[in-house]
Amino acid sequence: MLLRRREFMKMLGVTAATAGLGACGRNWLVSDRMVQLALRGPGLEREVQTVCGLCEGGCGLTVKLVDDIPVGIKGNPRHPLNRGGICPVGQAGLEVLYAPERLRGPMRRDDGGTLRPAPWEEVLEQIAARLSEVHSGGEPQRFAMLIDAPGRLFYELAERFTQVLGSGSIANPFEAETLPYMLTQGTETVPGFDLAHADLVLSFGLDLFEDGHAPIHAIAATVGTRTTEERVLLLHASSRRSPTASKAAQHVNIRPGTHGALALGMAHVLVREGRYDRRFVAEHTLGFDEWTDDAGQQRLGFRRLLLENYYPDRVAQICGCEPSHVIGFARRFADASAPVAMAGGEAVWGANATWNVIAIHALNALVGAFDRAGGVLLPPPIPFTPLEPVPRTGREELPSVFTSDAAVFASDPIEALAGDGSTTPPVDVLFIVNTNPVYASPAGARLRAALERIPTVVAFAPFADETASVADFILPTNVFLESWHESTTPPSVSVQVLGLAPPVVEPLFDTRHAGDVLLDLAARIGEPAASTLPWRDYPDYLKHRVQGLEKAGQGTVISGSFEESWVRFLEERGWWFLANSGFDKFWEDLVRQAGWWNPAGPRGDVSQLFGTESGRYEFYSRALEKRLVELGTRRGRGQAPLQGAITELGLAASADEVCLPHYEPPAETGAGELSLQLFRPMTARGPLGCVSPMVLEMFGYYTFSGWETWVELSEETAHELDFHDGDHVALESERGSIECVVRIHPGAQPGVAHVPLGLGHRALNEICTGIGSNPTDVVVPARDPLAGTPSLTSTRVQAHLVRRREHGGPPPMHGGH
Amino acid sequence: MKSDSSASPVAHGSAADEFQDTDLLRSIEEAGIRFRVTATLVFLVILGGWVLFRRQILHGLGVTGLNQPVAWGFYIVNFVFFIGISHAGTLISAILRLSQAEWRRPITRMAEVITVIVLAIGGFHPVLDLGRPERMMNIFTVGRLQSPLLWDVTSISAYFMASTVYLFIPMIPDIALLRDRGVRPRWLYAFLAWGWQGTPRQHQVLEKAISIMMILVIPIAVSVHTVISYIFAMTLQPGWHSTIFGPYFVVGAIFSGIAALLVVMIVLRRIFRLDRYLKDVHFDPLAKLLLLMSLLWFYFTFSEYLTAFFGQEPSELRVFFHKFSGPYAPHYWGMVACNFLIPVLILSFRRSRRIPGILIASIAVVIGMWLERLNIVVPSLANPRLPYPTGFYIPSLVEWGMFAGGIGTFILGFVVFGRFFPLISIWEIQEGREKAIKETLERTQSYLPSVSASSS
Amino acid sequence: MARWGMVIDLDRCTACGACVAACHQENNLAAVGPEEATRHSRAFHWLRLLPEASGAHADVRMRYFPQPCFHCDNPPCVRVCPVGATYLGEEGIVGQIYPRCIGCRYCMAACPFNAKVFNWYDPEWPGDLERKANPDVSLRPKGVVEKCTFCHHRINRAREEARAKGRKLRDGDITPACAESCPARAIEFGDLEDPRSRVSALAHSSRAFRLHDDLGTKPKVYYLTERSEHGEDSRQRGA
Amino acid sequence: MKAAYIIVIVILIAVAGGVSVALIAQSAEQPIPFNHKLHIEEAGMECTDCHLYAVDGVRATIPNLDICGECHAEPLTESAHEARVAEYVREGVPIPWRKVYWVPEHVYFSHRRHTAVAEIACETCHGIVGERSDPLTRPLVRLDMDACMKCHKETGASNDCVACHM
Repeated sequence: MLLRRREFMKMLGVTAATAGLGACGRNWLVSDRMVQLALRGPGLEREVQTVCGLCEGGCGLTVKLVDDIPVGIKGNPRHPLNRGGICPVGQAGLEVLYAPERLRGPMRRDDGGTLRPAPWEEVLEQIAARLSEVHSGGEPQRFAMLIDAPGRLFYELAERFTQVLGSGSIANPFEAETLPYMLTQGTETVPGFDLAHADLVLSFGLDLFEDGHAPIHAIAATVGTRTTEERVLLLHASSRRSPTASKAAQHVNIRPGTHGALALGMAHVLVREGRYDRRFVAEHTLGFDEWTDDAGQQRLGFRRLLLENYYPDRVAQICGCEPSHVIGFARRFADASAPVAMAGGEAVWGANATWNVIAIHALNALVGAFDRAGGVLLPPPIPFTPLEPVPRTGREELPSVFTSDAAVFASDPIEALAGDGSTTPPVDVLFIVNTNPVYASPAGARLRAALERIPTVVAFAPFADETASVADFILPTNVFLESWHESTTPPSVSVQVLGLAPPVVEPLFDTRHAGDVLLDLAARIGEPAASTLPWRDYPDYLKHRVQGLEKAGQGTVISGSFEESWVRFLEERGWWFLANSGFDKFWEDLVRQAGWWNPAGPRGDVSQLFGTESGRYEFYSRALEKRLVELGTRRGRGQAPLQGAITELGLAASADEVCLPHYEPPAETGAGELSLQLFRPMTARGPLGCVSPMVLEMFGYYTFSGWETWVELSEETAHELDFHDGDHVALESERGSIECVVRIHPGAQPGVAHVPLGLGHRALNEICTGIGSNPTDVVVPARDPLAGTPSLTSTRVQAHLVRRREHGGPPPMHGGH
Repeated sequence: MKSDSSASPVAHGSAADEFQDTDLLRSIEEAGIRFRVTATLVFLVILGGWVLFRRQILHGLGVTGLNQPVAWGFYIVNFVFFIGISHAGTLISAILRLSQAEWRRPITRMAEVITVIVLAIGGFHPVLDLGRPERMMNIFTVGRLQSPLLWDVTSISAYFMASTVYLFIPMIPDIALLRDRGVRPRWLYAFLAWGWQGTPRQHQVLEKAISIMMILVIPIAVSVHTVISYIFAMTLQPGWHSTIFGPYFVVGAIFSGIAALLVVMIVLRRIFRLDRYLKDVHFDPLAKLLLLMSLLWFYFTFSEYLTAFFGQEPSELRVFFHKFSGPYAPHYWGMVACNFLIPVLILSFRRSRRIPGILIASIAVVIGMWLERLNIVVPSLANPRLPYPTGFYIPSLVEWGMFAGGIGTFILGFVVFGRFFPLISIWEIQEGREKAIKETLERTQSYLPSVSASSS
Repeated sequence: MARWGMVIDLDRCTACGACVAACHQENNLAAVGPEEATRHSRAFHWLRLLPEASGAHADVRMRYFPQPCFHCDNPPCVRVCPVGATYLGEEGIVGQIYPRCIGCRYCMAACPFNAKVFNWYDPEWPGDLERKANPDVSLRPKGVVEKCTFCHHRINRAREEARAKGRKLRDGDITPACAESCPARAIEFGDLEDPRSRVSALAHSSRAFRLHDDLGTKPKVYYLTERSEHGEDSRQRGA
Repeated sequence: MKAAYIIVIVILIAVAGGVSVALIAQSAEQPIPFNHKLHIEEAGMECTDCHLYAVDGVRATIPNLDICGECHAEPLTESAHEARVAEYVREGVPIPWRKVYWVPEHVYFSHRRHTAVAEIACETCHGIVGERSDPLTRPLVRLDMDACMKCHKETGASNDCVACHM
């Protein structure tokens, strides 16, 4: 059936006609790039489960591959944390994988000071040499490591590496805030808040649906997995009218940093109206009523402290809200059947963060929300195979570089390294793994100067970011889709979950996972590292650790849409899921489903949740008292050590109050007329989100703005300063100034400027460099006296106009008419 | 400035022998350096326009100032503006011919030329505006007649066809005159004269054709601009979706048409020294007509915005205040000044209704009417019904270039036409001299009984 | 035939932006870059999050509408399209045929909901970002109007699967990218004509309302108001 | 006057000629003259033996090296062309076949929907390739929109634009 003559002529005729009229109809403007894209292979599709590595939220992902090329990422519907939900940054996973300017191989700084590509072998040999030099040189504490690892397993491997080669100087500069829970509950980690069963969540400063450690889990647990009628009732107290605030049943706009006062005001109402859980307070708390200490003195109880000091009018005056708000919140909180109070966001970024969280956590104790569904749980650590202790030869007494007596309990690792900019840093070899402190920390500039003076700085990063560009060696790490990676239970999550996933695609460039590199270095250095880190490569190490999990027989691999209550129901009746056939089947299942979880419900015995000496929830924190007395005596205030420590640390509380939940005013630095408050929108999750053009374009998606950092001002403040919506203004403090676009928000507080974190990179890749500005550049950090962490919300800034909005009408933030 | 002392007012005898309308042919015979210079200059402007258009084709419409809510801008504004001016021609010359106003004789051809050129330019503007210009033929191959854009395409092409014919037919005697005088390029005139010998039979057929076209063109012209207004009125956008748009655009078109005609007449009178033919008697009635149209335009605008404001619909109010006090306030109040204040002030007093005054008023009206189109198109798009941010629109170099190219094409069209054909219709002037006086005399006598009864 | 529609529960939606990102990735949209987005406001999404404020100063409440194309049953855009590039399909999908669209943007001007967007320049993906393109959705060149398509490539795929298995399409077989990614499960998609489907049940709920349904376009995306005990019901406050 | 008419006609002819030449040039030269007839009749093979995914894939795909390699690792006959196939297989360089049947980039055509679900024979769209012994240089059946829509109308398949224009 040759091409029929008539058809040929017709075709010739039509073509002649169209040719004559200028080739209309044919898409000669469609570039060949698009045609060639469509010519892939047969188009065979498959789906692979993995775990998101772009932030600590640990969501389960399903990656759709067509002919082994990943073309789509979506949430894994069976994963217990996110139940199929996924955040915008997670969706941009492929844009991070294929982002331009990813590091293609190791880089080394040549003597001329410029970073040049170098082969892996050479670079690893040099680093191994430097390490063994430090190790055998008798000063092992000269080797330190800064690491931000979403998974415990990787952190423990790195910790083991520093213990065997250095003196265990390892720290996560952006560790979650554990001190207040350690002082009151005696736990090492942040407890889990069972959002899946709570019927009322009272959040202080934490935008539950945008920020925090696992927002997608929060949304899925409080809204996603429930019917609309059972949806959680959210009460929210913060200084910014965020989308979560608008979503809340009731939002109280309070002055920045006064979250603790509001909590204590609510506690006052609970105690005065007797709406607190008397039985729990009597049996499981300490310091509620007057008590006599072992020295026979009568000590102030929490009850009297509340009734005398925190009556609603005073609290309303401190917080800048109405007394009726305080009373209303307290009553609604008390009436709920399963209330839980959480702190986060701006409440934990201030200098009075620890005091705030202690006061907020006290509310949970007053309503007895411990160890019950919908309350505060303490998921036990995941039973991995324990590692035998590192053979310490005379190193016990060497302190980690990062402990210093600057603060009462802990200290900021960055501050320990950066010092005051001139002192020689206490470290010769520094590893910086998957973290970018020069960009993210307020002390970034000083740290950068210190890094230049440290002889050997090795940065593990997928991009040449601000920190890596100062390092002597850059070892390119994989994006999570290219390598084995794992993430364990995120802080404040009540479900025990392990995400462990094999690579979805072959690494695009000559990059390796940091775990593989550490093991490789250990092998090169030989004894004693080689024996204490005997694993061949990172998957081998993971396999070894997971064997303990299989033996423990708890929880189940993520499979099918088992509801957690069903799993627990079976477990209580002795059904053990994991009694299946041996480790290999378990490992194969685990890797295919990329996750294991155990619905760690209430343990049945409340006292297991309290690791304090008294085995109770300590309103009066004995640990804090002991440490303050120590500090007082050490600073030569022998006769009244407690009072001495208070004056030493500059606290506002009296000797009786200091160990009880009380209100410490937020510290303020700088003299500007606007109080700079920071927040993290959903599109600023994780350090790598902003290499994706989509994330940058939808950065301010709920205000129709993208590619720019904005500052939310109230109408009065904008009117006073003569700013209009869309103008470019500079916010200045003594440390520098940043440029932002004004967005007049109808619900904003006068005198407060809210600026989003996430932009303002000076080096990451060409897409996000120079886009927006980084508010931490202008933050003058005050220090939290107890935890030593720098505060992000204590700066007062000056604002002045840079240039007016160039064109047309303002894009009204609240959407016009 | 009375200047007709030289030629006796009444001339008779056949056109061929004592032909004294030589200055009408000046533009043809003396088309020397000035023609070439202006032609090349204007051609360069148009060339610049094409270069910018080529850039737009290669890079895409991003080179313009258009953006997300404001999807239409200069090209559509200019499209409506140029088609608006086209009403200068056929509509006015047709009405004047219909009403047998003798003072129309030197004006009609200029008006018809404006129409044809401006229609060509205006008709091409939607093609400039297309995202995929090479798919322009889709309108014809898979066109949907239910779309106002298709009504628009059909009515404009019909109008273009009608006004070209309406321009060409009255030109035939003049072309024959040029053919007989042997003006170069001879084959052009021979071909276009269509074998005209001036026999009474041919005159009779010519008169009949003109009268048919006269009747035909008026409804088409009115339909063209109503249909252009339907492009906006048929949508649900606040500020567009109103019943007044049809007549409002027609009034606006006639208004800007007359203004453009006056400008062209004054300019050509100045360049080709036609003051013997275009006297005050020609300008005064048109100026009065312009004044009348200015009042009518203001009436329509006032009623449109009053209904919008009084109705207090939120989306309408948003567009309303966007024009009254928002970012488009200068354009809006500029429009009202140019279209109403200036023309009324100048034209309502005899002292200022002189040629310079008329020129100022006409130019103000042309600018005012361009602003009016801008005020209609952009603010409605910039204020979406849903709570999107208010849009804005800043025309880019390419759009200004294309606008200049459009005006350049208009000037070039006139210059080239003037080079090949007489700008004032010679045979009508002669016919006017010979027959018109008798006819008007009889006509006035026919309806003034007292004059005929006294039979002196 | 089916009549595809969507119900978005504003009581559940937490304005997290996952739907905006999911639509962007699924349909191969490209970012337009900082210059085009901030100075020329040409950044676009097929599904946008609309902020709507109600109430006065102190107690202002923002409400966020995820707004895809409403796929109206009486679409103003289809009425005005000169070449029939946008048309109302048999199953209620307002399609946009990129090879036929001449880019006159009349439908953008006519749509009262600004649901249509336009590629002002050729979309580019820096570096080798192109390799992530979803092969099921065609890449649009510059100069054509594009819009949310209710992920009809997923509808066709689900129909193909169902036919291959020899069964009819069931409610819930088809989930567009936005509904699939929503952590709060606020977006339901299905056949409005099928009385047993979840979508038609929700569409007839007392809380259901449609944006600007007074315009007579008969949109097929229903919103459910926030429930009063979860915050003042903004519908009563005169949205 | 006549000159003008003549000029116009000449232009038209030139354009038409140029176009037809371009069309013929469009036909592709195959690197190796593949003989479909030989494989189907003598070797008794089916279309899906080489085009593996014709039934369950979106694109049927041109056979890659290892499919040819199964039989042609060593030359079976003496023909020089077949020797070159073995050479390609040995070197592992994929044979640069020219794709002859095109569907425009903006059309979504899934083989599975047509072969598995609608049970349409390969010949309907690809022409009787089985009887062609010479290599294919141009599509035997011109696949244009009208052909597809006509068939869709006849078989009752949906002619909704979005069915193919994704």
